[in-house]
Amino acid sequence: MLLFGVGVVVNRNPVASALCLVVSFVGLASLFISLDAHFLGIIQILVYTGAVMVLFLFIIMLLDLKEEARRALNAWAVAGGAVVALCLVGTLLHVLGTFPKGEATLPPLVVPEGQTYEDTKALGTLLFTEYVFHVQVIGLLLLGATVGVVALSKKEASK
Amino acid sequence: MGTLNGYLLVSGLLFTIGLTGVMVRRNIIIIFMCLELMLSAANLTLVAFSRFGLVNGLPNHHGQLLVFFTITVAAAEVAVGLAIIVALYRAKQTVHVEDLKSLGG
Amino acid sequence: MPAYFLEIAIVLLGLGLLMVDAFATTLDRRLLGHLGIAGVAAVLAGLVFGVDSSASEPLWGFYATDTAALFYKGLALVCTLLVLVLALEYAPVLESYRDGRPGRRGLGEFLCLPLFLCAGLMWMASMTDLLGLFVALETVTITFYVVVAYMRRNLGSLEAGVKYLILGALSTGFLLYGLAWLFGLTGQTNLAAIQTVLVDWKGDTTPLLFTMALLMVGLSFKVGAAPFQFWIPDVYQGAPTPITAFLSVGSKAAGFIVLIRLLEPLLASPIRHAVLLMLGVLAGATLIVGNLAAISQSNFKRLLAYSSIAHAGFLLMALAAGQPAGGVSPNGVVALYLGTYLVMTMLAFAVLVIVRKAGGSDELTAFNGLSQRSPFLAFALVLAMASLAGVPLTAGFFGKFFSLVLIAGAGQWALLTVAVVAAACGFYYYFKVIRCMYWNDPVSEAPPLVFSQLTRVAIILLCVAVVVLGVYPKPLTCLLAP
Amino acid sequence: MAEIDNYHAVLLQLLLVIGLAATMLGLSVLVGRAGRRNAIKDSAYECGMLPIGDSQPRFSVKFYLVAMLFVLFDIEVVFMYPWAVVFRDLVAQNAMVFWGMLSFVGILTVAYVYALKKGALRWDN
Amino acid sequence: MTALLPATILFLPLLAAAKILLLPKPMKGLAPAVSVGSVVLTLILSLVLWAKTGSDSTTVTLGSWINLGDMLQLNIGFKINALATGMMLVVTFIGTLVHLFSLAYMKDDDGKARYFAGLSLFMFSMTGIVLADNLAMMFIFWELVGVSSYLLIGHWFEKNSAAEAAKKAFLTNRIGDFGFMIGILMLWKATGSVTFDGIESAVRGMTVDPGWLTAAILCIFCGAVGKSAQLPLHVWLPDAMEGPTPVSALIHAATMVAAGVYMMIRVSFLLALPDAATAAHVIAWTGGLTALFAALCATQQNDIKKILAYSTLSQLGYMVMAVGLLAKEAAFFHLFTHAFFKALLFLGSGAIIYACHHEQDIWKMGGLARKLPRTTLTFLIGTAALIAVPFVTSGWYSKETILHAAHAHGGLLFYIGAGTAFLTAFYMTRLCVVAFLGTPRAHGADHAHEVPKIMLLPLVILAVPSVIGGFSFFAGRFLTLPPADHDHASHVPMIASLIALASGVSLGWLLYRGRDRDPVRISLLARKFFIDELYASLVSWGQDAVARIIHYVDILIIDGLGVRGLSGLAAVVGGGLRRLQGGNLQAYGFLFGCGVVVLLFIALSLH
Repeated sequence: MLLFGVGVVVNRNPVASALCLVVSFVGLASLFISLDAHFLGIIQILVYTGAVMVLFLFIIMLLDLKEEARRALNAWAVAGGAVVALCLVGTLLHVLGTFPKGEATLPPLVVPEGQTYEDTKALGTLLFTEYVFHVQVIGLLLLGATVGVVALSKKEASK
Repeated sequence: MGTLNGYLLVSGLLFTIGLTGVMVRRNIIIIFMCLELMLSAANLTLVAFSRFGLVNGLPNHHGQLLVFFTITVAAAEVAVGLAIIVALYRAKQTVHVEDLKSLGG
Repeated sequence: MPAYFLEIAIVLLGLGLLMVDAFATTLDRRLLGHLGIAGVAAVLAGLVFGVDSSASEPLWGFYATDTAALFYKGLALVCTLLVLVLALEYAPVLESYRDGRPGRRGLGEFLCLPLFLCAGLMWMASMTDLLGLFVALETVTITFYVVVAYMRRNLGSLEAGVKYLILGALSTGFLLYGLAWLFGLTGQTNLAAIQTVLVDWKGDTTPLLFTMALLMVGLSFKVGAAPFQFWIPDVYQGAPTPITAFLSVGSKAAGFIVLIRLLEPLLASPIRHAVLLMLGVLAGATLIVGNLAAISQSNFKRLLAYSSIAHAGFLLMALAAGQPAGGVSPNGVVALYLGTYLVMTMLAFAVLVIVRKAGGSDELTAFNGLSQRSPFLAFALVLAMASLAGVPLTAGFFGKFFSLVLIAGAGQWALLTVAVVAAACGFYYYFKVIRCMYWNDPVSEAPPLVFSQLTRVAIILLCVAVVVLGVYPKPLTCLLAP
Repeated sequence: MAEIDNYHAVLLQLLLVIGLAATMLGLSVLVGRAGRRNAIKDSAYECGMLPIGDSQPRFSVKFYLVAMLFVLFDIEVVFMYPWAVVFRDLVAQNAMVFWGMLSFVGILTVAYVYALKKGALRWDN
Repeated sequence: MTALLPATILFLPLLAAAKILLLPKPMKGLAPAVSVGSVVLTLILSLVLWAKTGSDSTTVTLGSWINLGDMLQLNIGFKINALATGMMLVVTFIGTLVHLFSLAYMKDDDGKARYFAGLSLFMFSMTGIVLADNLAMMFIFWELVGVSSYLLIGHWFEKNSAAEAAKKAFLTNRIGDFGFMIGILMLWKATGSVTFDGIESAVRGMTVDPGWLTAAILCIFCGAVGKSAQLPLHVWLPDAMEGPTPVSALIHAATMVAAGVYMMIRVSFLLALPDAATAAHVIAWTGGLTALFAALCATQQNDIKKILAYSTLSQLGYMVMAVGLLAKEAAFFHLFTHAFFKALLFLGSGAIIYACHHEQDIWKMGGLARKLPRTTLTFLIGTAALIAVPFVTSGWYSKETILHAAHAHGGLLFYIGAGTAFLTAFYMTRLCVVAFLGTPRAHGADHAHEVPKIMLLPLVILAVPSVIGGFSFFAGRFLTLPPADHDHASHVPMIASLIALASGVSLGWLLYRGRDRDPVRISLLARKFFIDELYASLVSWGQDAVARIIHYVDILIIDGLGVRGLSGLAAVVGGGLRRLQGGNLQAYGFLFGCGVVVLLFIALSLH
């Protein structure tokens, strides 16, 4: 998965980058599922791979973007980016080194007798009781985005 | 790989990869994809933390809900962002960052 | 009336206007603006007179209705009101950069979206859990992407939109990553619960510091603090001017309330000194960058952008003091500062909108000889500039003064020195505008400056507010108590 | 029994799809090596007309506009899965589940009606 | 007494100004009525206030104003005593007459509403200065009178000279006000209070460092120097005559310029401290020199309003001198009488200018005594008061008290005062002889006709206090007269001023009777000692100097470092910030990343 992540960055062809990203997201979803977050894993695939990445590919193909292949990479940017990335990784390793809780291995889930762990149900319950207000905010966000997409893209009839 | 730190490391690396892409690439659409990668990496951190920090023996669903919200928010962001990028492309026939020079100084 | 009715009212207003816009094809879109203004004013009246902040909702642990929340809600409402006034004034410019039939060029949406932004800002003021904060913040940010890029036949606007989009998403990434760590370290999403965990934090503080730095990155971007201020000049310059005003006031205020809310648990934790030091570093860098880079600007919008950075520096400085001094608290000073900042910045943008509409340019040269073309506008802009510079007896004075008092009280002399030098620099570049208006001759055949009666009333009220708050800051000083 | 079993089919299909895609991509690279493009090959043959301008026609707005709107409304549907799962159990004790979803859908309906009225979903014209 | 009455007096004009501004376009015609109504009402209320106060001195508060915790607690308060009520009467009385006069004078002006709004705003701010019980509040109103004066001087802003004069007045006053502000802060630092009562009790109770005290007083005096147009900040007042004449009468002759003197009288308890002797000296000398200097300038001016303006400067010099000589009663007495006769003179000159079709040059007048007999008569009464015709005019009494004080103090100041009195008599005689006698020398004067009654009425009314204002039965009601020390009083001042008067008048008469052109030409005086030119060249020299310094700094940094092979560094220093902000999104992304790294390192190093 990480390799495909790198692939997104190093591929000169946008389509290839996008496909790498798809694979990366699928890998991420499998990690979610390995962490017992089944619902999120599925959503990740449905939304990201199913909708978002399709949109990306759609746009890339529509715009016919192969131009960057002809442009040289900025060596300074690459070098600088690499340095910054290395610094970040170093920092991360340092932080993780001081994080004793991180050594824990996956603890088993404790499910009460006679029940099954259904995370969709648990999340749904939480979502529509405690966080029902947040759902409305998301609704407004989607509304704003819809209006924005239409206003930015729709050509008004010029008659 | 089974430890919390393993997951955190993976997500951190993914995050860094995304950031590097943002810094290095010049195609706005690819930059945007790298940003999505960063958001997903943060999501992985959240899921890992919520799975390892059990509450009554079950994962912490608050964290998972934040992931859920993030995914939806990110999708909306992609829609709006691509709309802007396409509008830019239609006006200027480019999606390369170094062609964006009309502001600055 | 509980406080959350206000947001509901604003959302319903926005939905209603949107539907009117969708169905009434022949209606003059300006009417939408006037309806919006009236509605926001009504909600504002509701906030001032009708809110029962003691009506608490026991189920809602994430929704604060304290004084600060109500104040920032009021700020968002006032800001939206003025932005709508400016948007109406700006409509001809906006429509010239959109296509379609006259009157059907997207003005309707442009007047509705600020209402949704307003609702998002008001929610941000109240949210006290990580999920709520994130969702409200993103609602605002994504809607801002849209309105910044709104003039889609103007390259500047689109470019600003793309830059804001990329850098904004980048900062969102860091913020989310920071939130993830904060959640991971504490296992809580409610800020109050997080605070109780952090107060007795026992282990190594390194992960905590890491988290703090990530959060700072995300929030520094939102409030426009160096070194994450790069987007501000470009985006401010390219965005439609009313939106620039909204960004510089509403977005910044919301950024600060989130910053304050997120810092509260961290300040109670063992890394308090690190948080304060970090704030101090950010404040110092921001002050330097904002003021030095502004000196050589020749574009008025960019000048205001750097001014907004500089003000963020003063605000951060107040927070960096960390402790009350002389009877004023950091959070109170930030609130007071933002209140006065709203008035003076809006005044400057109002004049800019009018000058831009007439002259077609945001450059400083467009203001040449304004004192002869319109003494009224010139006078208003002088007030705004004096206030932004922090001249005594204008609204801008007290914010700066209290920030300096706080930082002196905390004994951070290096930062104090930087701030004083920065304030002195500020005088210079604000004066540059005044010099343009009063000493330079206007361009020959400069077009007449026309503006609506509504805008005139707004400008007069803002002028009065600048003077009155400079002389009688009582309405705002009640926020100061520690 | 873990809930993962519900998703076995999905996973299986996913693996199949990925495998198929990877195989096809890999094969095309392997097989197509001989036909790799180069500048001479890409240019017009002999006296053919040199292509002028972009080979692709100006694309229409409506394609990607619909695609973007699809993404947005797709998210709305995502909210409905957990809702459908918990609705029956929860609605008895807390009517908020019902009203919350109603108002969420209400807001989104406004968005839909708006897009409809603005002609964003029309294919003609 | 409650704060209600003074608060009403204070806010009535503000209400009027706001009302005028908010009147819709078609109702702008109501503006004069609103303004005049408010000022008349204020006059009546001031009389009530004066009657109620008597000789008491009280401080009343309207409410809390600034509450900065431990640092400063300040109320909106009024300190009401005989001084304040007397000043209020002067301001409102003359204000009323000027409003009436303006009704006719500004009848055909397009910006009438703006003008009356400005007048009302001025009345509000002036009332604030008079009633304020603390320096901070006074300072605010001080600034506000500055603004209203700016607006009124620049009323005809289309006229370039008016706009320039307004700007000059504003900027010059800012210099003084800056000093004033510093002075207030110094006093606050020294005494912990900014109220008059608080400061007074504080300085009584403890000793303030003499140097600090002197500096504070002189800084505060800076404010008075600016507002009362004393040397060297006097340059704005003559130019301020570009404003409408009634404004000159009200603001730049009778009331606002006297605010500086009034303020110094309010804080005169500071001057009385033994440690403040040096400061008092400086003040007295500033006043004396201004008096002499302005009188000299006045002798060679040709514009009737400029002559009066310099005469105002000179009389203000007298008052400031009296303050410096610790004769605050004398100073206020002269302020009181001067307000009446100078307002009379200015309104009279306004009437003359109006009658002569806006002609201001006295050499283009002549023979006006026959054309405008009534105006002439009132103007002569004012002149008599100004040159202090003995026993029958108000000016005589008040000027006598100042000369007495100067004489009692001894030294050169007395002679300066007497010399100024001589010059005053001389230039006023010159003015009257040239303008009123002889034959009309220009078309405007030839066709002059008597002014309308509404303009004449204020003149007649003002003539009365110009005459009787100095008699103790009248003045004594309104203010504390200087202690009449008849036993020890020397007759020297009286004799000196009689001689000055007689010689001045006769010299003027002899020189100017029947002349068509000025027989004396002293360009040094006509050009006002070249001070304007000096300032202009100073300012431009200063700008050059700053430019040169910047240039050298540039050379020093850019070239200096370049020579040492560090040009790369210099380039970063010079254009660095701007270059970073080059508009390249990728660069921003990269810098963002760098910022993240820096922040992370700082954070983790704080471990």
